[in-house]
Amino acid sequence: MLGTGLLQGLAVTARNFLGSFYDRRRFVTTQYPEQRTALPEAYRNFPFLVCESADDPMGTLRCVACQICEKECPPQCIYIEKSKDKKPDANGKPQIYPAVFDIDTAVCMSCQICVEVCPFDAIKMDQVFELAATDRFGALLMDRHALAKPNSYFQSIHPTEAGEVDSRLLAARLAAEEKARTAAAAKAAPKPAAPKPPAAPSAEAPKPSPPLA
Amino acid sequence: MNPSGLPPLASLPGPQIRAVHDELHGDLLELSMGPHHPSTHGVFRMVVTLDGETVVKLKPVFGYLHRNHEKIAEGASYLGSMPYTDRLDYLCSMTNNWSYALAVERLAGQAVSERAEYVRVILAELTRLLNHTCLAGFLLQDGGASGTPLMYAFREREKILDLFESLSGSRMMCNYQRFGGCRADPSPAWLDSARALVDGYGRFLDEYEALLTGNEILMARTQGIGRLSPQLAVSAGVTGPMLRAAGVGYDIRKVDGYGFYPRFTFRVPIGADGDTYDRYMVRILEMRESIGILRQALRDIPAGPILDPKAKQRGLRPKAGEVYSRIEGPKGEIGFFLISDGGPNPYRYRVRPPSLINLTILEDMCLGQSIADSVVILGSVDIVLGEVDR
Amino acid sequence: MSAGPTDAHLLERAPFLLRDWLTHALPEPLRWFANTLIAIAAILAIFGTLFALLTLVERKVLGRVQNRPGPNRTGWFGILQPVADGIKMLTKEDIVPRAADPLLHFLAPVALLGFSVLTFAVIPYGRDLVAVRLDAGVLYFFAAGSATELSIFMAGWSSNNKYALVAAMRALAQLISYELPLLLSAVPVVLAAGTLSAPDIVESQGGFTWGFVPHWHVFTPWGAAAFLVFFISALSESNRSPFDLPEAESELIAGHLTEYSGFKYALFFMAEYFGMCSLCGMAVTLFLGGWQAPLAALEFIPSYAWFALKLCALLLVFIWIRATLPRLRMDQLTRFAWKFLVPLALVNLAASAFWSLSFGWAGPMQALRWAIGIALAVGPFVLLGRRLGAGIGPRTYRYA
Amino acid sequence: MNALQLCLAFSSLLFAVGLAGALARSNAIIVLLGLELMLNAANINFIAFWRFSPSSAPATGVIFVLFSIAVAAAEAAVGMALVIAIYRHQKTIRLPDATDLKG
Amino acid sequence: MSAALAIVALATLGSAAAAMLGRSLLRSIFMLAVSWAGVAAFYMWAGAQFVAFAQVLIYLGAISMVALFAVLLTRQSRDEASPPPAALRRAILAVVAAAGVAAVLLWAVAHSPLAVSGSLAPATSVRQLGFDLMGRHAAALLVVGVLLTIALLGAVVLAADGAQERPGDEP
Repeated sequence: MLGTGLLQGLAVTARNFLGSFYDRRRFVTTQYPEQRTALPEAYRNFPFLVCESADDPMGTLRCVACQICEKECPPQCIYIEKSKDKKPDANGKPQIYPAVFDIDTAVCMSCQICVEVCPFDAIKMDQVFELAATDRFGALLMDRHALAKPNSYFQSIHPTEAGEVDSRLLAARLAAEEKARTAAAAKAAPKPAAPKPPAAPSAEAPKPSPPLA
Repeated sequence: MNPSGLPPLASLPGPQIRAVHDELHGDLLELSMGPHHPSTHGVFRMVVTLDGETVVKLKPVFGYLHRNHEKIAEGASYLGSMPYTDRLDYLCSMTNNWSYALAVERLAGQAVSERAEYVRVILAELTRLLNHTCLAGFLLQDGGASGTPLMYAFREREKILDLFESLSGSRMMCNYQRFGGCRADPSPAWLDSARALVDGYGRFLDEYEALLTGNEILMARTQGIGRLSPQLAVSAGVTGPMLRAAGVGYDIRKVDGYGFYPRFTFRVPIGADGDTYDRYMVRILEMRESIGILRQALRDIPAGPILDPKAKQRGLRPKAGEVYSRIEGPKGEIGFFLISDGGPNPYRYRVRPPSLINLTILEDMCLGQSIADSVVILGSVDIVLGEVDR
Repeated sequence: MSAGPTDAHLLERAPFLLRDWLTHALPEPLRWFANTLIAIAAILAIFGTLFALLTLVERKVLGRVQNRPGPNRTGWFGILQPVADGIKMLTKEDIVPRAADPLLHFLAPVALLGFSVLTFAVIPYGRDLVAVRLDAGVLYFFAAGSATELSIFMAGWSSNNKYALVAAMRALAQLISYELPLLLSAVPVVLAAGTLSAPDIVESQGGFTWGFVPHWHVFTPWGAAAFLVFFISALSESNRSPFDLPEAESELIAGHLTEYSGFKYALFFMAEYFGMCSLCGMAVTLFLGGWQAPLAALEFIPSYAWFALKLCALLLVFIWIRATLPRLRMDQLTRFAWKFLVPLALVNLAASAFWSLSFGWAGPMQALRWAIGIALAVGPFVLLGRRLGAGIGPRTYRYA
Repeated sequence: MNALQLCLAFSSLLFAVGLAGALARSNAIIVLLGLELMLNAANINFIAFWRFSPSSAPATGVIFVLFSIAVAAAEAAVGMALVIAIYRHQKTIRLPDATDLKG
Repeated sequence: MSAALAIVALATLGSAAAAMLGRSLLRSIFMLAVSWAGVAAFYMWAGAQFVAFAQVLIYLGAISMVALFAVLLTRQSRDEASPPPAALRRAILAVVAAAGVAAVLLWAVAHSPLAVSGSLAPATSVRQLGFDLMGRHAAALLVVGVLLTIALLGAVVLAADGAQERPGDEP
């Protein structure tokens, strides 16, 4: 009979109307500024630079300004200038560092390719998405000071990935120490052992990260 | 595809009505719908010539969203184009990724791990659910329902997008497939939540159909409207649900058997009339088949590596050669044509966008229908302007 | 407005007492004038508030149906949302297209609002609670309502916009088509009540069968059918989904409202809601017993409360339908009116005539009367529906 | 002048306006509407006489006007349909140009 | 009493004259709608409520709509821009003729011995009207019904003529 389909539809909407008062599966709204959904660990937004220590972020950047990410970035939103001098990194080994490291977040498309290609685990994806600004030139262009965030922060937002990275870096450092120790032992037995490594893991052994060639 | 039994192209009926402009009285009304119009699905423009409310001429105008995708890709590395494919059909980044990855894999001779093939099927079918659900919502929105079907569609779509987000880190711009596999391995917990979603999806579809399929107004608005003959569909290169709704049982999942699709049992629904209602119903039925595929894939997915660690992503320089890959995307045949000259970036990069090619016959479907129908017909074509304009 | 009932209890007489308390100091000729003014002001205030609340409730209900909360940021549960909307509307720039006909462009919303307010005059909101007691009240209602078409056309044409023009054409065709079934479905009630005066029609629906079935017209076979026709036509007359073709936003942007902004748009909005309210009020009056209580035991609740309750229920159904149904097409809309509603209303006229003629049947003849009455109401519906729905229906699909 | 004469004067003037429009304009629609005005003027007379004349039968004037309105409606419907039909065939609704009876 | 009549008459005549003079057809129709509403107001003034409502319902609700439709379907919303000399001559003649008719009528009205009864005719109730229509005037009512039906059918046939060759013209 004409109208049965319409009545069926009305029944569905009535059910949804009532369901929205007690059924969380139907009533799915999150009241955003007050309530927030938990971001999944994999969530990515814009890149940040990992440094070892929050006290001296510029001194402990993992980045060595190798410019691979700059070349690979599809929308080319990264701009890097290498330093003229070398500065001791966290391990005390002199390294080139990025004198300028800018990411234009107005251009960045959050594709994560910079993270995948970085051999030093120096750039990672952040989860901060409330970046609205009133100035679209200055405020969205992030320099290295704005980009640097400590490893502990990385641990807090991507625990699984950070754990992998840390254990990998630790293994690399131990292997390097072992190598240095054997080399030192072989070279000069009477000399005292190599100086104690610093607490933070070293980034001295450039090693391709496993997932990507 | 062998269009056996179909008459040759020359015998096709042309568009039935042509505009005859009456100079003296201006009988016809030319209406420029778009590029800013509530129901042109983005910055699309239809220059419609109306006689009363009947469409006598319709000129689609597009290109407002052209972003030079193909040329950019020819200057970028093979990996660097992957995130751009997300932005073609931004509802279906997973299938776009897959088709592009397939092209590069064929060009580079890269094998894909078994687990990755399963994951690709799962994600492609989830994308199909997502796309078709949204389409039904949009279609009804164009038909004048005040948002309710669209909101239900979006409620379910959010659940799929949550899955995508927890796997790939982004809801719509997944950038997930890699040459030789996938970027991240789905955890057992992820697979469990996917199973839960698939189990609940049938119930949602039942409710959705109760709301819409039997609705007399929907039937009156869509049945017999915007008919597409199988001959015209085949000769215009229409693919996907639109082609199947026109009565041609052509599904690349069956025809090519790419990926692991031959391992799954599923059916391909086809319509008889080729009208808007068939295009809607074929998509609903396809969703039910997708649920079946997902059940099988989620049951059988093997353990193993998701990505061959030796598979080269960065600095890929495939041997000189050309390749065309295609998969059955939710909107139709999404294909990538690549020519390599041995360099780090493709010499030629070309997308076969199903949205654009399905859109080319819009005028043929709309002629003689009313202006309100043409909006619904456009909705049933299922376009995304990101893919039409590239 | 008459003096009001004297035998009813306090709550029932409250509106009259309030009015008399306000005007008792005035001399006699002025008092009549003041009473009229108060009636107008009361109607405008009550329906103005109802309009504001209705916009909020509509958005809330639509939201809940669509599984979202609806407006909830302005005030407690979004209660201030209408105020915010109003402020926004009033502060917006009033844009008149250069090519528009400025006089008609301005007159259209004013005339529309004027006509829709006029229709409130004859609806009895409670026992003796009616602004103007007209002998031909129902006719007045339809006359005032029919003039709204002119305003909508004025809006569409004077905007000098193609979308608006198409919308104006649609509005004309639609309103003409549905005026007829609207009138025809009211005729059986007039026939049964033997009067064109709205308060008398309500009076005629008083009383109960077996003490609990009220004598509302909707509880007779012809009454139910006429109510259905009236309700559908009212949906269409008030441009509500699924008949909101003049402002079909998916093809015509906003139809005749495309070139309206700010205060004029607000006036249109208000007029449409007023029209909806008055049509629902008339439906309540004609079919749902007006201000009569559904049970004798519930008559202690004042009559105007019953009227308000029924009115709100009908308005909610309007919103519910809007939340559910897609829109018809123009030709389907007119075909639905001429091939379905008009014949249904005509047959129903005969059914109601039969019902009046067979008034005296008793005993088993009463059962026969009901059987014939129901057959006369349902039969045409099924037959016409089948003809109307010919060619459409669910399909089965094959698989490749 | 008494009230009845006032009403009759009003009606005469309205009739004259309608007549002038019907004679002067060449647009068929306006001509038709001029005719409607003349009918209205006649109706005013009926009402006036019913209202003011000493020996009117009850309601006769009113009923006559009701019939007259009905006839006017029928006239308008047929007239407009004719206008549309003429327009279809001759692409004009200017009466001086639409002289052909053959479509 | 007379003042109200004068206002109503002036508004009606003014809008009617404006409608007959106007160049824009649609504006003319809107002005005519005002004029018809004025006539309805006159009926109200004269105590014929029912007729007034019928006037609004039929003239404003139906006839003006039909006229608007005719205008839109014939695409004549702007009338001839400058009248040709022949039309101008005709217009002058028409006005002269109409003025003559008005003069004769007014003279007749002014000089006829029109008796006015002291008491106005009692306002007829709708009920009385109904009984009259169904009783004394039943035959006339039937005839009008038949007339309306035939007119409706005729209008449909006339307007639908040639619908096959021009689809979409018929609303």
